[in-house]
Order: sequence, then C-alpha cells, then structure tokens
Amino acid sequence: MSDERHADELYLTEESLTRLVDELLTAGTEVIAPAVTGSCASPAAIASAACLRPGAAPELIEYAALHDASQMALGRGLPNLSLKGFFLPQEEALVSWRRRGTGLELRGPRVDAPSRIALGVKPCDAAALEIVDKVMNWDTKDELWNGRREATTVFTLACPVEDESCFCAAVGGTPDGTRGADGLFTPVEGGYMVQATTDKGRAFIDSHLAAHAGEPAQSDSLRRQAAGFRSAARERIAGHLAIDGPAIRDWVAANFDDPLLTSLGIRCNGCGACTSVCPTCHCFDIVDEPDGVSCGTRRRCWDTCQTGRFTSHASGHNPREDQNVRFRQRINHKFAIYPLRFGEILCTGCGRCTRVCHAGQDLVEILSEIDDAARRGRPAVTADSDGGGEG
Amino acid sequence: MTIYQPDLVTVVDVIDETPDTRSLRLEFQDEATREAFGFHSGQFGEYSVFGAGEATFCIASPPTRPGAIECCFKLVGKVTTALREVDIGDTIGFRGPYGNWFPVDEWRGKDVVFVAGGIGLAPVRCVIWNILDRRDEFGDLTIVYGARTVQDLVYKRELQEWQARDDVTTVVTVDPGGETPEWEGRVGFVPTVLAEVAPSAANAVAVICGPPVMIKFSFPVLEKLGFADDAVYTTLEMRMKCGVGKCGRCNIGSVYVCKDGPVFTAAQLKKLPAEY
Amino acid sequence: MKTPDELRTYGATADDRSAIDGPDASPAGKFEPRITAFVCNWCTYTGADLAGTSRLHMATNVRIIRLPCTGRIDPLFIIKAFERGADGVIVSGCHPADCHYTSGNYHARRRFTVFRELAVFLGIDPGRLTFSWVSASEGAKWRDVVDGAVSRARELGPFEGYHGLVDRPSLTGESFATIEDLLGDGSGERS
Amino acid sequence: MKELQELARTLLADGEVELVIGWEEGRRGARPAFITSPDDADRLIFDARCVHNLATYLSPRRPQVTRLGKLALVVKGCDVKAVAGLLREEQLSSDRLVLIGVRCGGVFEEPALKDPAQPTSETVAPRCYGCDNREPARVAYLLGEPQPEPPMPATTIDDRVAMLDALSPDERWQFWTDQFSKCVRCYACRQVCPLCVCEQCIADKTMPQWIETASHPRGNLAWNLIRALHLAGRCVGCGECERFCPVDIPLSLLNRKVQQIVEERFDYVVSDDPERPAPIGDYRPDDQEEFIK
Repeated sequence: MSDERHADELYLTEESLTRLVDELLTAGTEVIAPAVTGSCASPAAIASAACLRPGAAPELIEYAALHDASQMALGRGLPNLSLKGFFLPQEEALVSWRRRGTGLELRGPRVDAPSRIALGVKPCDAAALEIVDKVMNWDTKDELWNGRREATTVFTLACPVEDESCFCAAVGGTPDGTRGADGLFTPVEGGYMVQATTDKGRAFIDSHLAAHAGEPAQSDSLRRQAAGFRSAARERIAGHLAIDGPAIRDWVAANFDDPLLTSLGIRCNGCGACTSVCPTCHCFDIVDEPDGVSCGTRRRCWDTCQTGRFTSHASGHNPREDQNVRFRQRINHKFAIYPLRFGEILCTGCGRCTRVCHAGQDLVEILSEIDDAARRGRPAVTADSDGGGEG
Repeated sequence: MTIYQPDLVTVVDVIDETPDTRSLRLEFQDEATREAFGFHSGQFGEYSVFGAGEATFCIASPPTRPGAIECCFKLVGKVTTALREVDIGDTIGFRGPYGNWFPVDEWRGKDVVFVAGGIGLAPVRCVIWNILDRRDEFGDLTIVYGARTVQDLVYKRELQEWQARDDVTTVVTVDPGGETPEWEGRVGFVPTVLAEVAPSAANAVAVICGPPVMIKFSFPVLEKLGFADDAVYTTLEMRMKCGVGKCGRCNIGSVYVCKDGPVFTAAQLKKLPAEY
Repeated sequence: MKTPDELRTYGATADDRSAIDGPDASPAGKFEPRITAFVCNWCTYTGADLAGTSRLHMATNVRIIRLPCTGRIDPLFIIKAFERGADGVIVSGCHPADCHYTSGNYHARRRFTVFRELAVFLGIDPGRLTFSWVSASEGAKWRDVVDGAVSRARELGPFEGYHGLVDRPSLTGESFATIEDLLGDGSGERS
Repeated sequence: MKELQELARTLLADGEVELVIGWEEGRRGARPAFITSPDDADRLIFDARCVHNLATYLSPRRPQVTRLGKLALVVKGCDVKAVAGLLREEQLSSDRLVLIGVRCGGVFEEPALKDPAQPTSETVAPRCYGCDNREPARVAYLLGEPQPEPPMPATTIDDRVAMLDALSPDERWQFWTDQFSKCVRCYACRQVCPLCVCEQCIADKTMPQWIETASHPRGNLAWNLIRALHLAGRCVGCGECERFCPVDIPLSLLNRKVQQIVEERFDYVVSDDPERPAPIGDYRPDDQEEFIK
C-alpha cells in the first residue's frame, strides 16, 4: 500500500538516528520511543537481583520519554503497555481546587502540550490514536487529548516481529501502516528508510531529520529492501486471523442474548488487565482526591468495564451483575457499539489483551467463534439464555 | 479551561423535601455564565462537591424560570452525603446542561399526562412547570404522582399548589401502608391509580419517571389506555462520570445515555438491550 | 470519633482543620515535624489529658485522634496520615490485660506487628512509627512518648519520600501535578 | 490424564456434579477449563503447565460460576490450602464441592511452555521449591503417580526477600516505590486471588474513600500495602497475583515477607487444615511486643 510513497523516502542510519535523538533531547524536545526500562528504575543490582523473576523476560520494553538515545529499543517486541498513556495518562489532573472562606478557586491543567516526537511506534498503537480521536471529538472536544495529539509527531516502525496473538490485518490494519501517525520507518540494512505521510511528518523531516539523512545515491537498493520488508510483514500477518467486521458488528448487535455472548466470562477473573494494556480502551473514571483540608485535585484515571464498580449505581443496582455480561460489554463495545456509532472497530489487533490474560481469555479465539456464527448467519436466540457454561 | 472544569455556583436555598431528599437552588457565580446559561426540560448536569466528587442529576427547575437552577437529590452515596452538608452561601460546582430533552415544543396543542414516583418527580417537575408557565399552548394536563409513604412525597407544597389549580388534574397517592391518619389523598400503587384516573390517550403524550418497578408496571397501563410507544417518554438513570460521551460507562447497546438520552421514548427503550 | 479521612473531606469544621493541619514550618523555615497520634479513649487519651492538666512540658507537634480502642486502629489510618502530610505517627492504647473491651489491644498488637515489619520492608524508617501503651495515670510517660516521637521525626526530617510520591514523574514524562506542589524535587526519575 | 478424564466423565454423567473445573489445552498453553458435559471431559489435561490455582473460581464473588451448580475442582496440593482458607472463612460449604487431587512434581513458572516435561531449575515456579503438599490431602479422589521433588530454582523467593532485607531503608523505599509506580490499578492481583473474597473491597469503598483510586504512586503504595496486609496469615503463596500482574510487580516478595513475619511472630504457617484458626483475628496474651514501648 505504501509503495507509491517511494519518492519521499530518506535513508537514516542507526548512528544518525542516535545523533538526531540526542540533538532533539538536547534541544529540550521530548522524544518517546520503545525503551528497555528494566522492570524498574532502581539501581540495576537491586533490579536484577530481586525484581526480575527467574525465567521472566530479562528486559521490559515500554514506550518511555527518553533520557538519552541509548535507551531506544526499536524493532523489538511489542512494548508492554500501549502508547495510549501518552495521550490519556493513567491519571491526570482535571482541575485543582482551593477553598477560600466559603468561596473556591479552581485551576485547570494546561491543554497546550509542548511539541514532542514519538518514534518507533507500533502501527497498531498509532492506529488506535486515530480511532479514539472519534470518541474524543464527537460533539464535545476533549482538549487534553487533542492537545497532546496535536503536539505529537508520530512515526511508526514497520513491524519486524509478530506472534500468534497479533491480528492487525483482521481489523483493517497493516504491520507497515501509518494510520494515526505522520510517517513510517522501515528497517533496512544499517538503518531505516523514513517517509512522511502528513504535513506534520514532512515538517519534522525538513526541520530535523533531513540534515541527518544519508546519500540519495544509496537509496535505490535500500528502497527495494524496504518495500520487500514491508510486503513480507504484510504477508506474515495475513494468515493470522480473518474476520468479517461488518458481519460481526451486525450479528453482535442483533444477538445480544446469544449463549455465545453470554458465557464469555466464565474463566474471566474480572481484572482490568486487558483494558489497561489495550491501545483503544479509553474509558475513564473521575475522582476527587483531597490533598489537604482546603485543597485537592480532581483526577481522571483509567477505568475498566470489567469490574462491577464500573456501572454500579449508588442505589446498589448494577445493570451488569456478573462477569459474563461484563465481558460481553467489552466485545460489544469494541465490535458493535463503536463501529455502529463511529464507523470504526475499537481494536487494532495488537493482541495485548490475549497475551496479558493468564486465565486464557483469548480474543483471537473468541473473534473466530463470533465470526463463525456471524458468517453462518445464525439466527437470534430469544429463549432464556442465562449464562451457562461452555461446551 | 477544559470541558471537565465545572462552573462555580452558590447555594442560594436549601429545601428539605423528605428526611432523605433535599433540593438545592444554585446560582452561577460568574455573571456572564449566568446570563448565557440556557437549557431544556430533561437535561442533566454534573454537580460537584470538591473533595467528594461529582454526581449526576437532572435540572429540576424549569427553563422558563431562568436565574437559578435547582436540583433534587436523595442521600445514597458519597457525593450526595457531601451535598447534604452544604449550606446556603456555600460554593459547589456545576457542569452542564448535558443530554437530550423532552420535546416539549412538539407537544403544543396536545394533552400531557405526567406519571411519577418518589424522587422521579424531580425531572417531571421541570416539565410540569415548563408547561404550566406556557399553559395556553397545551391541552389537558394530568399528574399522577405517588411515593411509598406520605413522608416520601417530594415537592409537597407544589403538589398542593397544583391540586388547587383547576387547569391541571393532580392525583397524589401513596403505597398501601404508607398512609397516615391525616392522609386525604389516594392509597394505591401508581400503575393502579393511573389505570383508575384513565387519562385519554387521544392526542396525548405521557411523561413517566420513577423507580424501575413503577415504570415497568406503568408501561402496560399506558399501552392499554391507548398510548403509542412513541408517545410515552421517560428518562433513564445510568451511572455517569463525564456526562459528555467520553468515559464510556453509560452505554446501553449502542446508545450513550449521556448523549442520546437521558430522555427516551418507550419505543426507543424497547429496542435497547435490557442492560439498565 | 473522627478519622483523618473524615476530617479531610468536605464538611470539616474550622477547628477540625486547625487540628489536622498542625504546625507549619516556623517563620525561620526550620522544619517542625507533624505527628499524628491515634490513641484509645480509655487509657492513652486520658493519660494525655492528665499530662495536660499536670502542665507537663512537651512538644506541641502532635495532633491526637481519639478512637474507642486500639482495636479500631486500621493500618490504613497510619497510611492516610502519611498521605496527608504526617512525618511520624504514634499509636497508643491500654496496656495488655487492661483493655476496656478485654482483648482489643491484643488483636491490634498482632496487626501492628505485621504492619510495622512490612512497612519497614517497604523502606519506611521505623523511627516514624511509634507504638506504646500509656495508661490513664501515665501522663509523664505520654510526654516521653511524644517527645521521643518528635525528636526521632526531627532527626529523620520531613517524610519527603512519601509526600513527594504524587509528584514523581511517570513513564510518560509528565509529573503528577498537584496544586500544592508538595516537596517534589523530581527525584526517582527513570533511567 | 485418562484417569482424570474418566473420573470427570463419570461424575458428570452420574449427576454427582454439574461442573468440573480443571485445565485444558488453550491456544497459548494450559488454561482453566469449565466442563459441563461428560462429552467434553476429554478436554481435561494435567501436567506441569497447569499452573493456575483454580480455587479462585470457588469465590462467592463469581455468580457466573456458582450458578452452574455443584462442582468438582481439580487441585494440586498447594491449591488445597486455598480451598481450606475459603472453608475456614466460611466462604464455601464443602457439600457444594468435590475435590479431585492430582499428585504434582512442581509446575512451570509460565503455563505457555510447549514442552510438558518436568520443570527444570530454570523453568520451575520458585514457589514449588520445598513443597510439602505434593500429594494433596483432604480430597475425595487422588490421581496420578507419586512425583519427584521439584527442582531448586536458581533464585528462591526467600533469597530475593533476603536481598531486599539486606538493603538500606532508602534503597528499599526506592525499589518499592519504583515498583508501585508501574501499577495501573487493574486490580488483577485482587481479582485472581483465591482469598480475596470481600463482597466489597476496601479499594472500592467510597465512604470514606480510604484508597485513592488514581494510579499515582501514592495511591498505588496504599493499595499494594493493604492488599498484602489483608492477606496476612491467609496468603497461600500461589503467586497468581504476581503472575497476572500486567506490569510485573514482584508481589510474591511482599506476600512472602508477610508470611515470614507471621511465621516468626505468631508461629503460624498457612496449612491445608480448615479447622486451624487464622493468626489475625486470634491472639496470645504473651505475643512478642518488643516494639511497643
């Protein structure tokens, strides 16, 4: 899909990328990239001795605001958490208050974030930004989200690796996509081919990156390499999962009480890990936290539809009483509600929810089953379908 | 200032409705906001007590009486407990108005039947006053209101005021066992009393709000009286946080109650999954 | 009975506020520790009262929160005190075998045992946690407990580690801003 | 394995139980299985990848499971301790439950390993070292051959706790607050814990709100500290909290520390005997109290 963009491609060696990042950091620009964070920031000795479990991955890859270029770990596995925390932080201040007599003073956060660059972003994580843009901008506009979106120039990195839980192609993505991003890096020998797809991306290339780019003469074979890399990535992912999004959307919307949808939560523990790691899950809570008697902060923090607390009314009534219906809500929201409302599947196929779930909830498997039912055009079941096990 | 930052309002009046419900009358502190503020009957707001959080209630005063807004709340949770502590002169926060509204203008020339139970009278009251303030634009008005006990009736003075008027039929009832020796109104559940009052469905709409069980048993009565599903309006209560279609917790089917609601017709409700 | 949280939430009276806010830094900027004491109604509170009526001279940094029994003191009270700015906490009640409710202090003792050691494991200096038994007649002992806790907290300095937790920068590089901008110095950044 | 499948089939076919909870082959390794029909009993497996402590599904907080009726639960020796905990705290009545014990020679750290051979010192779950429940007691059925002792892992949990103990308080504070700053408050640790049975968790209480819900390190510290404290004398050390943690907070170290405190101070080790009272909620007049002045 991206082959026609050849003309704009520039070659950037690993070394020049390092120089570029260091230059940006020196100039005070925030650079976000996948980095080896270890499991913690404590002295390495403590971390390696006590914090890392034997047998666990020796390195934790996270998107992080870099301190120096050497931290960068482009082209490794999927970072543990998605990029969403940089746009919808785990928690952020919405308003702070201070009491003055019977009156009050309010202070809101800044909405104009300083400009920053995100490099090496997984295409599935970048695509999520554009999908979530929709809900953040229908009718009312979320200034905090938009401020960070506008301030951030995002370059994706064509995916060098995937595993059995990746399925971006099934939900309209591609491992070399630039959706939600401003340009793309493709790994080639000794560095990357870089192209911009938006004005913001081009502006970044012109103002910062071009100065570090390599000889154009080298480019022809590198371009071919890059194109080969991208098409190989696309071919690899194509076999992972194939679903009919619109059919699933209509089937889920029409078969709300089908036993298939009402028994999904049987092994689910009802933790919010899947929603926490999901790049598109955006539901949040708003809480007041006093910092003292007369002042405090109202914060918004991630929330999850997988807990009972999410929908329980003050009266004690809870429209979603058990895990079966809570898990159905997750499927429903992603594959029916959001597509019906915003024309987008609220999933980019990153597979994190499946990897993070040690109870074996497997979105790939669940989607295949629903897709099966949808394609077979299974009729709506209206009889009592109150839970029930599987099998 | 973001969409999540409330406007500051001063509590100008505190009215105890029942032992566990209270009305607050609120005035915007910022003059320009006060001047510019407008809303429709049925819309809601997020009321905040700083340190406790925000709670969602409809605006209980009618848009025909600008200057201040009222809310009515029952003591059930953290925020309402904190709201209970505020006094005249205190400052709280308000965000709104949010959501859709009762299409009162479309009802011009029609009869309107109000059916309410308990604190469910608050959103209905907003519509009642709205219509009473424009009385000549509408046909016959009927109010059927009930609560569990005499003590639990809200807006008692206004109920008397409506009963004293001859341009509106007001029937107040309490559940069996909830009456006092002095009680002169009806005794019976709202759906039963509604069937007895039997307002005409011809060229009429119904507005219904109250506890789920009351709504559940009143729908068939209205249907029997001849009300079409799209002539019956109600307002849904869901747990909300943002109020502006972002936070994701008021979904029912593909509906965001905070944006597509809280006002729905019975016809719309029947199409929604029963997850409310 | 007031717990610190109830004091801190909306509706606290002016007296409550001054009770919990405690002494601020003195004009000279010298650090004055804030100590929150959770005491039982029957022994230690009365003992503290006795210390007062006996005009014993003691540090004024302690704010007392009276509870029916040490058995009512949840470790969360102690955590909440640190969250809201305490530099040290005192927990005190009836001597063993003296509990007004027979065994409240025995049960509490087990909880405090686990809490204290776990807190130390997390890196909270034990000097910030003072546990004692003070009876109604031990006004002088109360004074010693208070003076001891205050001097230990003074030596340890403000509990910046705890008070600055909200200001620690996250992975996203944005710090957790609060209106008070409490004591944060940007330490604990990720490498 | 055949033995297990046969037993499950018979129990279901005879109407002895309506549900068997065991393990099955998932796309990404072993995972919990919910068998309601004798025809599906063949899905059941047991090998060293069957890491999950299935006792967590006995919690009264899971209406979607309890509603299915009387059940049989496949348990390893260590899992029986969690069942005993639930019985001890009267969260469960034993007449609702049939325990199928399986002899175990240690499980893997991660259930996703493809090779179902015995774990080695590199792959064994550290908690398996020194296991004294390889043969589950107090079960209705006991299946499988006697198993060898699990290998010793390169680093035991006790080693790691000792490493932290050896640090200065400031270093420990740095370590733990770093760990807690990763917490995203998904509450997976709570949800998967077989002993976290509260109808309403302290973290969900709002009046008063004891635990701050926003995931800044201050609230995270309170949550993680209280979670560990509430498990004092109750935690069975199954390590599910740590395994489910999406950001790899080493919760086992906290839990183990609490176990050590409880053992040293109150001479109490969590056992599979439901009759033995828990140490918190109990006391001895002569408990050590050298820290109380």
